[in-house]
Amino acid sequence: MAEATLTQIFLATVLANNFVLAMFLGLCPFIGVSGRLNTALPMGAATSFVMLVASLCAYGLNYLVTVFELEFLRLISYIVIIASAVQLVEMVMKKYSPALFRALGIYLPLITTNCAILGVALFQTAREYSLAQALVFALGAGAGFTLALLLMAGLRERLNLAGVPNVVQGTALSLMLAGLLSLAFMGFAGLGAGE
Amino acid sequence: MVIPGQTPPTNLDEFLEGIWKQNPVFVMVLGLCPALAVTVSAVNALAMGAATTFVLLGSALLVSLMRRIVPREVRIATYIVIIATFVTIVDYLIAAISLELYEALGAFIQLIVVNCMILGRAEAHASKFAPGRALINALGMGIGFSIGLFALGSVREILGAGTLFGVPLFGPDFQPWVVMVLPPGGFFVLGAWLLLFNWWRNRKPAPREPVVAAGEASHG
Amino acid sequence: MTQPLRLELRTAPHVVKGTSVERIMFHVVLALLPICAFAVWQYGLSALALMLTVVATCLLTERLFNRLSSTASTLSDWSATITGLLLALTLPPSFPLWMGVVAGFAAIALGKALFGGIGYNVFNPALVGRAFVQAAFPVAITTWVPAQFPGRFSEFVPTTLTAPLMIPPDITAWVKGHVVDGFTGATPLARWKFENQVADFGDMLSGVSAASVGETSALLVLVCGLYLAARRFLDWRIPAAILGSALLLALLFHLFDPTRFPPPYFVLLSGGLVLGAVFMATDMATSPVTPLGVWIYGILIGVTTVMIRYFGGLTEGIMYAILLGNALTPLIDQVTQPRVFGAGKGKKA
Amino acid sequence: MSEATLQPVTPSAAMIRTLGLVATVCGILLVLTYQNTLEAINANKRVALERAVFKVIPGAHSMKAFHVGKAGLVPEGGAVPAGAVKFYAAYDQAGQLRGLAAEAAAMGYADMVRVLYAYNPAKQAIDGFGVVGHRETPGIGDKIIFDKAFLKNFEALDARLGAAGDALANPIRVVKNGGKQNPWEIDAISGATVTSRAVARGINDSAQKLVPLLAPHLDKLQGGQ
Amino acid sequence: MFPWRKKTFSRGVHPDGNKSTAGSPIRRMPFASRMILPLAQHIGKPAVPLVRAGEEVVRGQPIARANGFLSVPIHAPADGVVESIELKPSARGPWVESIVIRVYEASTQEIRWAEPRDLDALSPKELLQVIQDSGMVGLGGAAFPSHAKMTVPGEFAIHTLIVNGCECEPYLTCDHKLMREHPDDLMQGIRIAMRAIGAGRAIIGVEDNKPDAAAAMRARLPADGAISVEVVPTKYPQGAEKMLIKSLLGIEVPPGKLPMHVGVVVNNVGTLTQLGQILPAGQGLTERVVTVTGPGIKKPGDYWVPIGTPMRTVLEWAGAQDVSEREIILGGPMMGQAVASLEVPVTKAVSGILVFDRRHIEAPASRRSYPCIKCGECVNVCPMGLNPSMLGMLAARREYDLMSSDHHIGECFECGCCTYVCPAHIPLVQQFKVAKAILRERVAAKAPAHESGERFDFGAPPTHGRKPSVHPD
Repeated sequence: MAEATLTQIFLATVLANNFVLAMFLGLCPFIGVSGRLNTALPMGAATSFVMLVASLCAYGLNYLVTVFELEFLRLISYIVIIASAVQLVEMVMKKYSPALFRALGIYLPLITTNCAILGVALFQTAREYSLAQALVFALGAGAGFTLALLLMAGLRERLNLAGVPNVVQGTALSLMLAGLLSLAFMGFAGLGAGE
Repeated sequence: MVIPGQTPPTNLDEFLEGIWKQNPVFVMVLGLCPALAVTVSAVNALAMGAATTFVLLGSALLVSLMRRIVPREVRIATYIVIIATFVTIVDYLIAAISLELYEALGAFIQLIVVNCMILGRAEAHASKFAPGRALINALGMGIGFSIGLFALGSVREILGAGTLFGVPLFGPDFQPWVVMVLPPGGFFVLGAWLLLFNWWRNRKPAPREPVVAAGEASHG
Repeated sequence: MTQPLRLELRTAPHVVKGTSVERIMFHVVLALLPICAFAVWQYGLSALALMLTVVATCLLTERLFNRLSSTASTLSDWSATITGLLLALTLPPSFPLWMGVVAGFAAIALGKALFGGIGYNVFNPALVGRAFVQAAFPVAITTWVPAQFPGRFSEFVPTTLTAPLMIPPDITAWVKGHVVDGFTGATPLARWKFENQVADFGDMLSGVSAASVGETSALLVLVCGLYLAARRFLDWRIPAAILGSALLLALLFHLFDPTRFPPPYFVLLSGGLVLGAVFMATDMATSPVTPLGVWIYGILIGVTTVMIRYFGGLTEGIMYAILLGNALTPLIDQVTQPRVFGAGKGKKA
Repeated sequence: MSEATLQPVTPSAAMIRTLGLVATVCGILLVLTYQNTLEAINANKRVALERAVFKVIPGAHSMKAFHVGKAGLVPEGGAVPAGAVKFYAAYDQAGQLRGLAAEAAAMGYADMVRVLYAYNPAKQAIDGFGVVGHRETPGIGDKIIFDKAFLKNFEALDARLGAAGDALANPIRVVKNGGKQNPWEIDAISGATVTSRAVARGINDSAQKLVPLLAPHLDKLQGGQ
Repeated sequence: MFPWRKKTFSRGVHPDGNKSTAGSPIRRMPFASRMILPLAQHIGKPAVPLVRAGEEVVRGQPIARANGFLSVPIHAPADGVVESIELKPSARGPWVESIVIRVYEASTQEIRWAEPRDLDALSPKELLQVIQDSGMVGLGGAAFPSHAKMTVPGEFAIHTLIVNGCECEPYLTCDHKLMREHPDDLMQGIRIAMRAIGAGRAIIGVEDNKPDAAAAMRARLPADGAISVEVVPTKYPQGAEKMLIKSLLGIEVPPGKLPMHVGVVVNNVGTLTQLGQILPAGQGLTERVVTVTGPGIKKPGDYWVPIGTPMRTVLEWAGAQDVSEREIILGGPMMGQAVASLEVPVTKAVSGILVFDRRHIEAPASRRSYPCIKCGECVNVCPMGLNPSMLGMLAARREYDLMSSDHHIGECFECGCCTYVCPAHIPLVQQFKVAKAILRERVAAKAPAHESGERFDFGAPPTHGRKPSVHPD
């Protein structure tokens, strides 16, 4: 199979195949935490960080699971490692950077059930990415998630001051906005495919 | 959920809860990722619904059986392991039944693990009730989820391809609305369904607040 | 002075400048009319029918949502008319009318009514409609007919009258029968992108090439835009930033590799860059309000357009660039709040 | 969990016991499923692959998978040498080599476009083509699956080895619709240029690697060893 | 340094000047038969009456004394007898305690209660006392007691007195006339103020639409060069203190701070001219120049109007016979106050009386208000660098705390530029006034009124804005 270059992977994951807007991953926090800008950014940052950790762990795990021919344990081990990674990140952060912990702490538990994280692990396995590719993929996924979250939060903050009809308020509005954003992101299709 | 002082819900109530009152897709808006990603056709939607229902039933059974011996400190970890087990099982089953379907659903079968609805059910219901009741409730939830997915998948397939279950509905000259099977279409169709529900709820004289269990609405 | 006293009690200021939303919108409609007229001259009946259909759909949809939300009619503010005209100008002249109806409905419903109507929309409604049909009907929206084909005032392009919900007929043969020499069924942008042919400067200036209804003559669009800018109904900084940044970037690329990247004038004159920059990116409700934000917004759109055109899968990028600019507007506004008088530069007041 | 602090703490032994029990139950369930489905899954995969390969190599009756690298030819299942390329050799009923098939992929409009192509060593040409997976725009990009004019490109697409033997004589490339002049060119689908380009690029990348590596081993493959 | 750069502030608007009254001289208005003198004509504590009903008063006699530091006395505008001390309507609506004087028909212009003195012999501190005794307040419209404004706390060193002769509000010409007709009095007033505040130089800022005023003043400048005249571009609100300081000195007064913080005191030309007139003579403030104009006035012009003259008398004199269905505005059209009753008297704060007739009020009143279309015009014109569009949307949602914390509503001085340009016809200034009033209440509720050492206790200031320091004219 032809190898996708790192740039291609990054660009595609951030823009054309944005995790949230094109792959529907991480929708729950996307809808839930995108209400305000000042929570969107830390959430995005925390998620990106955990994605990177999870990607690294999943790469190692996948290697082990393949070597020992225990493929049927892959999913379980992924989900366990992600949950542990979140815990670990939480503890390390608490110890060495309490300020960061205070900023991100409340979002970390939410991240465990964020399907975007598991998505990173599963997709990098399915696509047989090398370690470098996997890490770039995780970076792109995190950046794409954060970007989508920020855009959404900006729009929703603005719409808080608008005369949105009652019927549309709430999740329906968020979904419609996500649809429009997704429509706009279609413009990135094929970006980086050329050369 | 069960509120002290009220008559305990009958089995029928348990069953109907997930289908109507707490429909995971339309009322609780849970499990969105698979709901939107795989519902490009009615078949995929139903397959995903069935797979999720299977995991719901299996995990409800096991969690309910173990409810007395699982210490609360490790209960979430236990539930996740149990759910992941059933997801792996259903993953292999689908691959064994039809590779085509397996590829159509892709990684989203495995992503059932993080469908918060399932963990939510295990935590809020199965861990508290006997297997029979837990299974009935899980079945209701599963069917409710499947109905939700089907509502999405059928609309997207009809508009996006002019077919339902692969059967052409409008003859060969129908112009498909490609956007419907693309990601924006997923958002729009679910958004439109929610709009419809909102509108329907708003037009009733005394709109009742949707019952949302605290433990389930909090995490995405 | 025995009659009862009737004094007006209003708060200051007691004098106003005298502009109004209706006035601004009306002048935008006026400025669009020459472009529409030119389009009709270029493409004849089909373009006319398309414009009328789309505008009518937009107005009816606006009215429908007025009804649904039990508010007074907002048709008189001209904004739905503008949406309809702009949307029609971005569609190919051969676009089936029924798809035009879909586009018009999507524009008003998804792009405007959803958010509460005029002033509240976060995306340019016309572009929402256009993006929706671009995603829904990718084939029809990339089917082009030659400009100034003979018989355009006496017959419709066959696709125009496609029965609702049906696939438009293949018009390759029809186009061959009406061909103006050398027509390839591709826009100048597509010809450059896939065949590396840069269209003739003069042709592009006069608008004799395949394109959407309203984007054939960049010159005419610019003149109409200048009129609006001169009357101060349009923020000149936005088109200036978009066109300037696009030109500069194109120039850099062209200098870097003239064989691969076309000369800057091509970027300016081809496709809908000028139409988008002048009439769509300037949509007030969806562009930033701060002076610095306006420049950032414009430059972002210009750069994104060129990047999509040069490196993306699409031939044209202005529509998506503007939609993305719209999406970024709240963030841009947030970070470019003007400096409060007397507050130290840099530090937050 | 704030409530945890209010509850009596469970002894560690109980926790470990429970977790052990859960792990055992789950493990048993998993292993059972795995064992019982493995055969069916592998059969499914094989059938699917065969169907795909036989589609691009008509007349084939059986097939084998190989890896070929600088170090030599290794049948599927053996240790894969570094930098090796995977391909399939298809044989007819008589056991004679009908053709070789390999997968190619390149970034298309929305995502990777994955195709399978057949390489005919006798004709030194690509003479079969099928799409494995894509996410291109329906109505435009998916024309690569059924557009007759496009598929005609792959009836005899020149893939001769160059004089040096380390690359194709002429790189496979896409030209604008109706512009095909040489046997190594692919006529793009009008309106789906990006996807057509992806197909050409994918096949070119793959063939540029595969064909030179294959050349020394062709005779070994002939008899269906 | 940059001669090609116009000396002015950023943003602002250019409304039509409508200064049709600029050419004619100031005329005098006769006494009304009854004068009404509210005890609270200035910012700060109301004055305390010194007279009782039935008492005779002569023109110039103090009839109310200052109540504390932030307060000024009131002087009788004419000879007559105190008819009553009672509640009378005020311009803003509520009825306020006022001294009513029935004027003797024989009352003349002669001021009979005065004690001429040698100002040069007084110390700055004594000078400030004399200024307070004269009842002088800022005549530009703010009515902030002048002595308080000129009292400079020890920590500030004032280097410049800025004399505000911009008169940027459309229609108003009273300052213009004073500058042209009484430059000597103005110079005298500037000298007094400079001594009181200890400033070494004074700059008179005049908008470039009043070249005759600038010329008249330049002709009378003292030889020592301490006073200079600078012409600034005509732009609204050039006459706002902070704007004028920026235009003349290039200094921006930081948010929430007074001009004193940058070593500047700003005084209006009208204030200083009258100070120069009455202080050496030892008189009190009994009259002021008022521009009476507008489409509904037959004899528009600038008049010396005795303070306390009822509005009805002024309008009758100026030829507005039919005042029904009109809008009558005290002050300029950008910031002025619409009057609720014709019984309202001219006070020290009234710089102009504008009468718009039916034709002029009908059209704007029927204008339809739209949601904000985010055209950004208000951001382009707000002289304080605020984002009125955002503030307006927040105000509509009653997010007052957010307006204050994130969007600096406290800096708004209600100049009206945003409302002036708004094509959606959103009553932005009105919303901001409400928001500021509510925020003031919230602040007051949070910090109960303990007797603080704060010297500038504004009491309950009228809706003139939180900081009277920034006020056009």
